[in-house]
Amino acid sequence: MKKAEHLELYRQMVVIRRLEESAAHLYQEGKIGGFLHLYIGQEAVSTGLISMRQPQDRVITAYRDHGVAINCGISANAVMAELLGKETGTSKGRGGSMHMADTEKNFWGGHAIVGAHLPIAAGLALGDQYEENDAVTICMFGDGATNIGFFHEALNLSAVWDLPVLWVCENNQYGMGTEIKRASAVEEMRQKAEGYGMPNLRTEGGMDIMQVREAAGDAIEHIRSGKGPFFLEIVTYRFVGHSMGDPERYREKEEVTKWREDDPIGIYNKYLVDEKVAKAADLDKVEAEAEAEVEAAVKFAEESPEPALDTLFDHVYVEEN
Amino acid sequence: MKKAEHLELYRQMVVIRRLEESAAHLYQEGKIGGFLHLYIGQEAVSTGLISMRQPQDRVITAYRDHGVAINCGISANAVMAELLGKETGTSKGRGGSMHMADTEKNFWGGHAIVGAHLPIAAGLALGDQYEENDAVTICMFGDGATNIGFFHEALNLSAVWDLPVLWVCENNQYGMGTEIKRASAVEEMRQKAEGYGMPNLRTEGGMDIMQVREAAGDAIEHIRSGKGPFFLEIVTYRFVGHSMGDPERYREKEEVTKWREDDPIGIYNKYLVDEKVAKAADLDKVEAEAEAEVEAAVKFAEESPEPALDTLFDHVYVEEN
Amino acid sequence: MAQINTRQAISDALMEEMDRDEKVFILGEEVGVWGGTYAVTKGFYDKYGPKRVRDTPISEAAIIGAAIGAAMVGLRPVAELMTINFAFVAMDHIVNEAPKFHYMFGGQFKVPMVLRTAGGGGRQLGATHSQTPDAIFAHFPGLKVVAPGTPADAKGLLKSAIRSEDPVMFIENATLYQQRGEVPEGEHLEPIGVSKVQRPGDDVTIVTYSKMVGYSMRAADELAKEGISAEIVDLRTLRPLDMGPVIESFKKTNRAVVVEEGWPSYGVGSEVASRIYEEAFDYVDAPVKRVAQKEVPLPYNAALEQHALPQVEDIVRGVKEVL
Amino acid sequence: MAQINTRQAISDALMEEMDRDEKVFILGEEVGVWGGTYAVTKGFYDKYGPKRVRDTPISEAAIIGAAIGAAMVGLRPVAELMTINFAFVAMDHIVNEAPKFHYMFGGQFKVPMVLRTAGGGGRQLGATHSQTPDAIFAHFPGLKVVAPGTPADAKGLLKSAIRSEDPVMFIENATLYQQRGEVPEGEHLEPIGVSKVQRPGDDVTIVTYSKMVGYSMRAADELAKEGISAEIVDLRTLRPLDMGPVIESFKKTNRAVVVEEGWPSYGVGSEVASRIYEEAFDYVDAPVKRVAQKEVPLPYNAALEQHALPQVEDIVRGVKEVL
Ligand SMILES: Cc1ncc(C[n+]2csc(CCOP(=O)(O)OP(=O)(O)O)c2C)c(N)n1
Ligand SMILES: Cc1ncc(C[n+]2csc(CCOP(=O)(O)OP(=O)(O)O)c2C)c(N)n1
Ligand SMILES: [Mg+2]
Ligand SMILES: [Mg+2]
Repeated sequence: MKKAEHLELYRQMVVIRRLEESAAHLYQEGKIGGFLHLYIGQEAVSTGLISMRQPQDRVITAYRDHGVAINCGISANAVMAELLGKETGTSKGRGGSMHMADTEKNFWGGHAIVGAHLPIAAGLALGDQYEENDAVTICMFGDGATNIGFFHEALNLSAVWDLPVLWVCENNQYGMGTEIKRASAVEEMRQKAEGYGMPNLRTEGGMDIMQVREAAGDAIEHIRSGKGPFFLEIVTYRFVGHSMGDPERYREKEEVTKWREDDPIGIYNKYLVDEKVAKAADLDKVEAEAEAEVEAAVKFAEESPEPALDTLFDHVYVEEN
Repeated sequence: MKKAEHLELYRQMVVIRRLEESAAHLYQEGKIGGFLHLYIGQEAVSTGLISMRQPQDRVITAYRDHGVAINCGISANAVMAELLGKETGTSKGRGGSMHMADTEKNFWGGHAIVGAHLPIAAGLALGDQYEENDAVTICMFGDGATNIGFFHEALNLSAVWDLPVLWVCENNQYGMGTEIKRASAVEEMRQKAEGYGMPNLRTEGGMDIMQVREAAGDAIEHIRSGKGPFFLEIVTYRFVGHSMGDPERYREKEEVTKWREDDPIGIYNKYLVDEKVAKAADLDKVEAEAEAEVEAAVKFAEESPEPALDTLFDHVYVEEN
Repeated sequence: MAQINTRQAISDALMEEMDRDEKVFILGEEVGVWGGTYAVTKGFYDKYGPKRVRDTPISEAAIIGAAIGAAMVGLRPVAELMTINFAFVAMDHIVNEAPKFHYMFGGQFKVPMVLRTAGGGGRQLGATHSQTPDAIFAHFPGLKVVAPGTPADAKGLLKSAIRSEDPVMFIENATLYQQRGEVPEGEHLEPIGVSKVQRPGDDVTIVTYSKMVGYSMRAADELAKEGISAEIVDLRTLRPLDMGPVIESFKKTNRAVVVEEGWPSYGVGSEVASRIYEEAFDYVDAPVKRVAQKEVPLPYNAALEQHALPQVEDIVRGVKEVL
Repeated sequence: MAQINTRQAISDALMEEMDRDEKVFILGEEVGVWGGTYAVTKGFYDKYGPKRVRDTPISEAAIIGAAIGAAMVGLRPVAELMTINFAFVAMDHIVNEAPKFHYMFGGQFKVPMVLRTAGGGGRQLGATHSQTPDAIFAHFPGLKVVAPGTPADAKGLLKSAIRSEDPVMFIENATLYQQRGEVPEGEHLEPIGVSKVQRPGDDVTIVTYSKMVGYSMRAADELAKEGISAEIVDLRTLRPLDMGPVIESFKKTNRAVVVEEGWPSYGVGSEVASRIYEEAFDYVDAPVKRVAQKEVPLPYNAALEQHALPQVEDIVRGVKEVL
């Protein structure tokens, strides 16, 4: 990978981090409402993963979607505007934090019902298979989501129909306050893929973008070469609560502190410097630019218009009859 | 096992066979309505399985439930009366073929929504665990049912909570007209249990009651000894259509003919004679008795009263307010 | 015009649309090799092959979910749920995904899918398999809910549903497949969201849909013998609900009976009655009568079941009550 | 009487019942270690332990299914679905299993379970997470559907629900947890299936339930300033629906407004309005007015969302329309 590409990925990770830190503030100020699920700590996962896709590859994820949106190429402006419920947001302020999307960037949302987007992802992949495109659908979901029936039906269907879909379980070790072993019969999510005879891989390297890229690259290649669906488990950790206002009674502070030592941005920074891909100064500059980008996004969002009240009935149907 | 016990099991199998043959006729005559799913060919499965239970062990199954009802100790009279929709039926004529039950025999139905009874079975087992009883819940379902989300959620929950439940997949190789490989990612249903790290066993001996008994005995023992849930797959075959009126376009006549050679009643008969447990004459006698029992049941059912129309509103609620 | 039955009408509609547009495909349990549980798609698998006629596992949520996804990227899925009772198993995708997407993502997603399913009682299938819960699906904005009562409407509305850019739930009635009626040959489209007078009359307005259209026709025949002239308005679409023809009729007759096969509470009759009062209050001469299923889970026993279901005589009696 | 909020009232009811009967236990997502998403079960896990306060996987169908099974064999499960929007994921068990069993097996099964869940909009959660689809659950005979509007009723009705031999869906409203009100101390039971006049008045009957009780109270205050006296009848239970107090009130006022938070089509207002006409036709002086949510999937944007939700002014305006 070229330096510029590395710097771009680094930029994305920092933008996500700064954007979500700002979002947390704006939430406290009451400018963002609803649920706000931050991706802080998990940035290497979607940044690495999505960096391996081709433009024709589709991405779909759950409600923890700001990072994914940025990685798919949506502007910080549009993400921030959506958080503020503005007309200039990704979903014109109708969707909010959990429902970002941009079909032009091949990003199919942001879905808030746990696991419900997995069958939908199978459908996206079916669309490509039907049209004989070589696209891969990348479907991300949490460890908790593997316990719902949708997961089972979607994985089975993808295997029976040989759909070109990459199932990516972001195992951040908790579904809300429930640690895996209290909710799941098995502690490695990839074992569930065995129940479908599906090729699978678990990587513990979810805090390290380079490891994520490697795993994702292999998986996508497997699928694009026509070998059917693949299950990729990426172990990671969220540094903050499940959503704003989480009392975090379910885990020890020490555990969080320990994981924070493996900050994915720090790891990538060190890698880039150690491997002499970039100088510290380069990275500082990217960071400063990212910061500015986010600040500008906040300004953009704040200054953007609210949806007009008389547009309430827009988009209920495509055709009124 | 003593001779009398063998003869009793043989009797059950023959009663089931004759009863369902009668039911098929009565259906053609329009005396039975709705869906009628026959168990013909699969008798060794539930007869062997249920013969291994203790009285405290609960049984629950899907809509293909006449055999199970008989094996649980419900009279042919009550089964036949339910098929005819009579007040004297297992469910007072309200349930029909798919909804037989008798709580006194610890038989919890007869359930018509594919897979929906699996979470309910988990709940039955939870009841026993909660009360610290040593009962095992035996939950039967088809190969097709393993593809629905309920299956996944129930199996996972049973493993997480260590519930005393025996999951029994009656693999008759088709869900309606869909053969396993067109519907399921894996051809051995027991492999799905691997996804939950659940101890499991597949027996190809589903036409042979002695093999079923052995597998079931081990499985029940495993659970009763406190080791949590177990998954048992029993390979079998239905000799007739999925339900009455099945055009059977999905399988070759030769396949059916081949399987019919392994008639579970014939196999058991031969075993009993070969092993000198019983003489041919003993078995003929049992057969004649079974036939008489079924004939009497038809008479009983036909002569039983219809539910009175003014009872329509009975049992909507236990308490009217 | 040819006399064909509803099964044939639906089958023809599907085939014509599949011939017209390659992006139309079918998925569901037993739609392929078996030929459809109700034989609606008999011959389709041989004609179109496994790509366009897709048998699925018993995974209702995945059937509807996959249809949604495929629709989002430009295909035209027609998903079949064997019966409407299994729609509960896929409920989230039917009411909380498909109908929300266009709105919630600011207009950028479209979900042009059709969910075909068969409802209704009267076949001794017992409580879990005999429901007519159409009204609960019609509760959700974003979904279109169509339920034809004649072979011609079945054909014309299904073709429109397949061409619709919005998700459409298309509710057939399992006891109507054999019902015959005249169906225009060739291209025949009926608009979604338009109610229709199926029989003109002067004395009373019977508002109904689906199977109860035929029952109401028979009731109207009986009433005619006694000199009572009933006008029958067939809603055909429960959402969006077209009250125009209902109100027009009511302003003439001043009396209405709403007939539905399902339970009355929170049902179709409640909605139609409320709207009649709201929109034609000054024309009301008698309370609108609701004829519907008795409020019990449907029993297996044939006589009990028929006792619970609305009958032609109940409609006749209902009409007399409001006159 | 103590002034406590709804959260406390529900929490107290649960605790009292768990203390009273060992067979009562709780299961659901985050009910234990977390203490309940809305903190209703805070402290329960420490007090009762993991046997009686059971955190579950994200498996809504299994939660309700397991509750049904446990209830069938004699336990008293109180299953929690985090929000009513997730009830669609468990829909089959809620409407097609629990309410059918007693009837379908000829009276031998009983399903004494409670399904607690929180509904309602107004918190900017977007279309999939903001619904008030109460009416669709009330469509099904065999289920009891309770939705209290005051802390006292929340407590008294939940205790009755837990003691009920039938399956009860108990719908809370997430924005009401903070609402305070007087709650009788000690054992306090309210009967299921009994509507209640929450405020007496003479000129108009406002029929409502859940969160809209409070909104209606505020509307009544406004109206009082203009000399209009509104009587508020709180349904409290949507099935079985007790029309008694509604009709009694209506016979006095001759005018009614039905207020619900959900969508009007096939909703609570439709049912209540139809029944008013059926049961008190001669007393109707004006069409019954329905005040409800606008027919859109609820948007995230705060102003748009509030625009879509029924407001106190809508109730005031509705009342003036019928006067
Ligand atoms: C069907 C459903 N049930 C429950 C919820 C509430 N809920 C939202 S996120 C969540 C936890 C999901 O955990 P996981 O899949 O591990 O994803 P993570 O939040 O850790 O990224 C729950 C229970 C929901 N949105 N949908
Ligand atoms: C949720 C649901 N979907 C579909 C059906 C229709 N249906 C009834 S039986 C059946 C096949 C089930 O196959 P399997 O589980 O293998 O059991 P078998 O009939 O072979 O005993 C289907 C699809 C149903 N009853 N419930
Ligand atoms: Mg997680
Ligand atoms: Mg099978």
